[in-house]
Amino acid sequence: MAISELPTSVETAAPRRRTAWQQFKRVARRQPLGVAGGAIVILMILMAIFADVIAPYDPTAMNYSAFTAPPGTEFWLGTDQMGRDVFSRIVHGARTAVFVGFVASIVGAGIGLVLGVGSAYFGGKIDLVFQRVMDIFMSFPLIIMALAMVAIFGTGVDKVIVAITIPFIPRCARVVRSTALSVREMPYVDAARSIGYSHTRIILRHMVPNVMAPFLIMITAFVGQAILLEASLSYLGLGVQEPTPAWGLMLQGGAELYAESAPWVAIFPGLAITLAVFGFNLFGDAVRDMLDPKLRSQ
Amino acid sequence: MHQYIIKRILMMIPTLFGAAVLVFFLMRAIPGDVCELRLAGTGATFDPDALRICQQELGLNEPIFLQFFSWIGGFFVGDFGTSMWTNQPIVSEISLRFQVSMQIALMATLVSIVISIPMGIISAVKRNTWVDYCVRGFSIAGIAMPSFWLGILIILGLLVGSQALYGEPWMPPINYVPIWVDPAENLAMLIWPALATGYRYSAVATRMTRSAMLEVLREDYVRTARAKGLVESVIVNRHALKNALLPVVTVIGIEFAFLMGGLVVTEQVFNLNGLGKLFVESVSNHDYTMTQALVMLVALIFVLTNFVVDLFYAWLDPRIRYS
Amino acid sequence: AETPKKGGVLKFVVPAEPPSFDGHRETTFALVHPIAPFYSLLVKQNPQNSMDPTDIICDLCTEMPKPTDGGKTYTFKLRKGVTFEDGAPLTAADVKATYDKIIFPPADISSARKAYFVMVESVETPDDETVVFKLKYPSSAFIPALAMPFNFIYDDAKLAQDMHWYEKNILGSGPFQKAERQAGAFIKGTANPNYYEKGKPYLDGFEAIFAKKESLRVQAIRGDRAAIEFRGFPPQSRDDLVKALGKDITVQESDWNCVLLITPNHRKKPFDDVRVRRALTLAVDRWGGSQYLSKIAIVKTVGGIVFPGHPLAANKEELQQLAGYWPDLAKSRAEAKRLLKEAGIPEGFKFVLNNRAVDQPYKIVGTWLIDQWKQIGLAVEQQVQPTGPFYDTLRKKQDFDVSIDFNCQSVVNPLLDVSKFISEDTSGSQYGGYTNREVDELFNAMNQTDDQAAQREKMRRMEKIVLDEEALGFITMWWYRIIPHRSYVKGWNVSPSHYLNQQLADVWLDQ
Amino acid sequence: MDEKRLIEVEDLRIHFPLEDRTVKAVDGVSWHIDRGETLAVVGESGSGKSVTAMGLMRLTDNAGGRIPSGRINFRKPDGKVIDIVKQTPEQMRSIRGNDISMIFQEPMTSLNPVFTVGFQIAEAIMLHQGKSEDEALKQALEMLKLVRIPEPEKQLQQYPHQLSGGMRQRVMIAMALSCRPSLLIADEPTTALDVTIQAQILDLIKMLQNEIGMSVMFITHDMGVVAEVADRVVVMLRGKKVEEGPAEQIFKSPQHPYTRALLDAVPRLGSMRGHKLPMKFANVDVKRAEGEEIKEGAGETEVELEIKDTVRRDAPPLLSVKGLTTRFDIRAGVFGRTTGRIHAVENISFDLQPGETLAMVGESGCGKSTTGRSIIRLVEPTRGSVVFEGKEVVGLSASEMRPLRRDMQMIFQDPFASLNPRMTAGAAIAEPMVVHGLARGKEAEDRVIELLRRVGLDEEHASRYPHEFSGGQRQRLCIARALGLNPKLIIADEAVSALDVSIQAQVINLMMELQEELGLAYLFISHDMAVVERIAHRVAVMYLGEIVEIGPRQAVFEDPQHPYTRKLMAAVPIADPTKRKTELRLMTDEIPSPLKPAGYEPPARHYREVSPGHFVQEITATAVAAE
Ligand SMILES: Nc1ncnc2c1ncn2[C@@H]1O[C@H](COP(=O)(O)OP(=O)(O)OP(=O)(O)O)[C@@H](O)[C@H]1O
Ligand SMILES: Nc1ncnc2c1ncn2[C@@H]1O[C@H](COP(=O)(O)OP(=O)(O)OP(=O)(O)O)[C@@H](O)[C@H]1O
Ligand SMILES: [Mg+2]
Ligand SMILES: [Mg+2]
Repeated sequence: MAISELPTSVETAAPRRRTAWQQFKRVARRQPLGVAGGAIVILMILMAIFADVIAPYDPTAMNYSAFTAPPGTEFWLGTDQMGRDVFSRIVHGARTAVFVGFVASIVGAGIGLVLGVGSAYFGGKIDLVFQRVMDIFMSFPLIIMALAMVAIFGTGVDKVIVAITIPFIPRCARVVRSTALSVREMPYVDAARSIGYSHTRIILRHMVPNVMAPFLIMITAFVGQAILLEASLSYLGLGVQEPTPAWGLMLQGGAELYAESAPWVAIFPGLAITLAVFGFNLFGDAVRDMLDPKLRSQ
Repeated sequence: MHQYIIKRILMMIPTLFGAAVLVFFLMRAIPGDVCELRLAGTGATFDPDALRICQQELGLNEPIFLQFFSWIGGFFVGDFGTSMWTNQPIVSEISLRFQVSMQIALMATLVSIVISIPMGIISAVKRNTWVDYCVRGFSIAGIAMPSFWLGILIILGLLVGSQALYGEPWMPPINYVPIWVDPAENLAMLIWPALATGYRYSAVATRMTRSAMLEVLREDYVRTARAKGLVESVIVNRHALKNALLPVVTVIGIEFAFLMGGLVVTEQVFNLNGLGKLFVESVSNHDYTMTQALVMLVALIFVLTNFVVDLFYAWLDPRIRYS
Repeated sequence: AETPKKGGVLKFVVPAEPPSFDGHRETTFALVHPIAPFYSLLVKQNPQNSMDPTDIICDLCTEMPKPTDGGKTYTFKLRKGVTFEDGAPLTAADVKATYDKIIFPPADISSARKAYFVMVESVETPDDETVVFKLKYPSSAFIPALAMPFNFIYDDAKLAQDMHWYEKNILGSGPFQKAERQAGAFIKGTANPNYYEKGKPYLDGFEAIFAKKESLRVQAIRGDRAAIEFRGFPPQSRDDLVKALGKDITVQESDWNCVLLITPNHRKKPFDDVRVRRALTLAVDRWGGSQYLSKIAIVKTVGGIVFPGHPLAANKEELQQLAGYWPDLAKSRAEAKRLLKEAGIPEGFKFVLNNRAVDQPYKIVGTWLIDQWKQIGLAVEQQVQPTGPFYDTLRKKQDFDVSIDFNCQSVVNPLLDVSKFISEDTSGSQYGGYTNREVDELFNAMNQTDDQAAQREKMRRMEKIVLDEEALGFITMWWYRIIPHRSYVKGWNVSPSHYLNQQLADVWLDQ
Repeated sequence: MDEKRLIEVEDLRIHFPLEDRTVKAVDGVSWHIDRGETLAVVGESGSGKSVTAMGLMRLTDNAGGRIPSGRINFRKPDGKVIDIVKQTPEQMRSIRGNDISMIFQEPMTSLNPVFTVGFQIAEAIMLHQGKSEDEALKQALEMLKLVRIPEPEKQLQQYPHQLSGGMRQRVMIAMALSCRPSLLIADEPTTALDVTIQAQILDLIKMLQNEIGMSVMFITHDMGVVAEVADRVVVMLRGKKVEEGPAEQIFKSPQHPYTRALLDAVPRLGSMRGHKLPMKFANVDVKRAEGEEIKEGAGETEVELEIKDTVRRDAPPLLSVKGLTTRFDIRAGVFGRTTGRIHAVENISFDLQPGETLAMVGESGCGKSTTGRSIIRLVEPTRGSVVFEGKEVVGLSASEMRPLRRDMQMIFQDPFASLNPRMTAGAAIAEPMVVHGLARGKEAEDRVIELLRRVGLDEEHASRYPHEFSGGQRQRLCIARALGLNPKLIIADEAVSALDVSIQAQVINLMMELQEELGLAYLFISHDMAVVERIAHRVAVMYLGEIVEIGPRQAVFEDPQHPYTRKLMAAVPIADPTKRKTELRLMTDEIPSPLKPAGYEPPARHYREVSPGHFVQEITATAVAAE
């Protein structure tokens, strides 16, 4: 038993109540990277919510007199090859990214959670079959799966979300399953069974809440991956479509062509993706460190 | 042990079969077919008979289950079919691409190992110091950067940089030469994508090394090693690392399997004639037979890699070796 | 002119790999670029005068024939002493076998361009050096069809052995031989020492390197990994290359025999309403768009249904009479809005523009169109599909609202090329789903005469119906071909089609 | 420093600075150990024993610990006295494993799984004595012989997972002693082991101590072990030393109230001699005992409480188990053929009357838990019948089983793990009632409060989460949860084994009170003979899945018949230094494995009734041969 799990009889005083600020400082000291990541994440979410207010221009309005205008006071980050304001497009692109990222990861991880826990709980043949099915999906190249999905369902934000979500399911289910396997061995599950609870109740009330840690870790990791995957699909021309502002799309065609003569067209959306994924990953790592009791104590 | 091996090999069969079913029906769910694409795809006027004949030639109008079983049946007699797009035997179409992908996967994995293991160890040992933060920042940046973006920047950087330095723009070759024919040319082409991808994939392995090390360093036997009076470097490199390597090996193995078919974007950016590029082309060409063969190949690589990883695991871990 | 130098290997990049090697079966330029140098044709577009779409000259024949029998018989005399790569002599039988395969293929052989030869009744060979084509009716579409770069002359012995032989093998009588292919990577050829034009080819060989990414192809030329790409680059790449390499880059440009169309789905409300369709075309600022878009996309020239460089094409004055080409944009848009209102289309009406997942120029033009339609109060979304599903939507599903479509031909042959606009049941490539017998009649009448003036008049009428009165489908803009290449590549002249002029016999390297 | 002294700790403090507070794990402790002496450090969980020990080797440095003040004077073999607190890390490394070495509680995890045992022993030898690997391995072999490991040559090549717990602990000892240290720190070296193995290890340490002549610091919470090994004792409480003295004195006349409470709570084997009924523990209110302000002698009412007889012998048996057998298939090979079976429970029969406590004792792996789990159908019995309240349980479907589950409840060993960490105490207690439709809404809430009071907790505890409770409180919660359904039978699987002695005594008292009040029957599963003696009406001794002896507690404990029962009782350390065993028995035998080839059927067993209700398994020739 890890020392940290023992109640300490040494400290007798009840833990001090901390103000939110103190609490924040505490977390910041422990997880400076995580806080930085969190800040980026929050910034992105704010950008997504208030895109209309923040963006100085209509992200789809073409300005025929300002093709690839360099950054300046008029266009902060310049304009793209169609005379659209890059900054406004990045701000609105955050909306697409956040939307795709969250929906895909929450839905994908959510389904994976239920499948993974169910499989672990029932065990035996069900689990065996389930594992093989997951194997199949895992052995299937992710990008190819997404490619085929898009080819079947077509392009557009909703389709892209489906395409990204499906490969997430087995990945989450696997991780959750392995945790759930150990949870299943916990006496409280035995206790629940001995009291005579139904399978659904045991899975949903007693097991699911206890595999939240890997689940949350998966979700935060997936958001970053989803953003990247969406960008890759859009880059391959199979993702979100013009004129919807999306980062990967901004890098497609335009970016490569103008990478030298109008680098802002390529640099800023790339930076936006990098920063966003960077932020979500840092944040995810911090979440993992905080949720994983093995890593929590020194 | 050998029973374990046989069991593992038998376990691959359902996975491969499942992948076969999946890809077969997935491909056919995509609207359009190879003939339509071949004839209509260039926008020219064409003869409707030509379409019918083409479909007939490729057996596309036969009942779908018949198509499936004749394809699967082919595997058992070693007949992998011909590509619907090029009409060439699939084996000859794939072999070169396989070679390219294999080399790039090996090189990238090597780069990734060289980067990730030392960095992961340092990061774990110096946990929560600025060294740790730098390593983590560096490695996460690797995952965060879109690979195509990184690729564009690399090529452009090389072109612009070389022109600025030598007056002549230089870029990596775009034509693959096997390493035994011209090692310099071969490496000049592959080193950049290998570095880019290796760096990218090192991020995952670095994180895994770090967290595995952190976990292992907390183990009782590390305390035992300390109590023996061992030097810290011996404790880390001998007692902790060998245990921490287990999950890292898994991650690297999965990564390797992934690299064999998943480098879609990077291969395009560097014009590598690998499996990933072929994959995308065959999907967009509706080349069913080729996509199917590729998926089977990649799935096979995946299960084989997992198998090798498991064997390696067993080799590293006596608890598995002797069970 | 400079004297050509001998020697050297021309490296060029090709955006895609050819599916098979059989020109008769395939339709893509990706086949022409690497494969055409291995074959000779009966007649071809004049490589020296490549900008004139009507200048068709002999390749294997000795003299362009004058039609006899009221324009119904064409007799070609063949060069002597031409041999295939394997040494077999090339005779009239080979030409006949080739054209029989193209025009009258056996039931199990697919010939992509059969439809271009509807006027041909038979191919005959009175002797080893003579080939006679008999037509059903006189047609000025015949010679251009004959000159199509896909009509490689094959060896009749090989065809007799296996009609599919040429799908997997390359064996011709062209300037290059000894084809070497590396799957997915390149196709190489070596100069044919026995080529019938003495002294040619100048090159020792060529290497066609496949590279899918456009930016990579541009960079390959910049880094001198390749000297040229024959399809066409966007304007920005031309500027970048010129800026980076200065004199080392030569740019050749031309109008392009490819056009992006807009096809409203006549089967679907409200696009069955001519007012709505007219409004859609009236909203588009073609003259302005020509200026803006030509800076960022490979489109430029404003034109009607005929390739702008052709004698049958409408001149500017004629064009400005058509809906969507009016010089007064404001008036045009006001009319569009009025029509929409009249048709009961509300402000902010939403529909989906179906587009193909190709950047240049599809998506750029699509995005531009959406912006144009926004000006008359339409909220258009873009749905982009990979080529396969895209054509499936057009051909099978037919559930789109409005779609981009395109028409891209090799030899400029407007009489046949406008078959894109005839009724659904006869066209085979008209996806709007309409039937208009007047258009069909005009089309047939044009094709069955060789009187140019009459043709031109009928063409104007057809254009007016298609683009204006009935607004059956619209032209956006004609493409514009920009070929920036290494200056050391000489003897290659740009032509209005990326299919044409690719035998490379006249190309030499100034190195 | 006195010549005799080996090590002297003065006012030692070891603190762990956390970001918002500092844990003062050791807070001003002084003591010493003489050469050749054994000092036992006792105290409850978290009292700072381990930290002190790690501090002596400065291993706390690696765990984030600081030593703000104090001295640890240590006499090196060459006679020089050094202050360990002031040593550099390099100097410390030459002391660790060489002059001071340590064995830990968990033999299972303290050895590195990927190196051979031989290498791990040799490593320290190579390091400190500069020997070559061959020489070191030779010496390692000597060490293995020294710790009496059977077949030492073979074991040298083995990996830790191939050894049993007892063997691993021997290897640890071999490793620790390989450089002949002058001080051995043993941090609860036997806590994780069975009593018989524990006895072996204790004897081994004592013997080696004599051979090598080293001093031992022995950390334990088991007063029995203390009595067995210690020359002197230090009692720790919350990082402080509360008492120190020679072992006999501590046991005979403990000075500090805490020590006294501790000793009172220790169940002593044999203390029930002459009593027929179970008895509660006296003076277990540690809360009071801990308060140092309490005046000497206050509140110590010596009420040895024999509880009233709750067994209803006349009633039909509540639970009747006949021929219960549970086997686990071991599958192996390509097609998962059953290659062997673990005979976890083999042909067990017994009856349980309402209000009775039947204790099942036996060593780890003998099938106690499986018996309990089979009865409640958490695992499917292979055969046999379980009749509960006249109803056959085996073969019922899940829904038929549900109403029965209300009447039989289970409490598990690990109170930390048997409560869902994401549910409040109130919710956890209310849930079974709600699910079984016994109570709902306000009614359930009231019932929860009542139950909390019942087990000695407060209303306000209802909204807390499990981690906000101490171990004893958690076990009370589990009991409350079980009580919510008004069960007639509670199966308590090692319900008190994980608790500190004082807490353990409280919980046992609670269980007995509940039995008195509610007439509960208990199937009390435990490996601790002394606890069992306290609580049980009847006792069943299990060995390799079978009951070898069963009967009234008094009969079994005072007149053990089966040799295994006797061996078990002999191995239990007695918490009385005056009764210390003098002769050292260096047994090395281990429990044989319950794994049998597929198709194996054990021979039929016969029981002999030695006194009314006291049955002993006949030891037949075939049975012996079969083992
Ligand atoms: N690394 C650490 N960081 C913070 N607190 C610690 C650390 N190690 C120990 N402690 C605290 O120090 C106190 C004493 O712990 P210690 O392990 O010495 O107890 P113990 O007496 O050995 O208990 P047990 O009988 O459970 O082993 C406990 O409150 C524990 O939580
Ligand atoms: N689910 C299972 N599958 C296979 N073997 C099992 C299973 N459960 C228990 N066993 C085996 O059955 C035997 C009896 O186990 P059981 O848990 O009943 O012992 P126990 O007496 O409770 O031991 P402990 O005191 O360690 O809890 C052991 O050898 C154990 O390994
Ligand atoms: Mg301890
Ligand atoms: Mg047990």
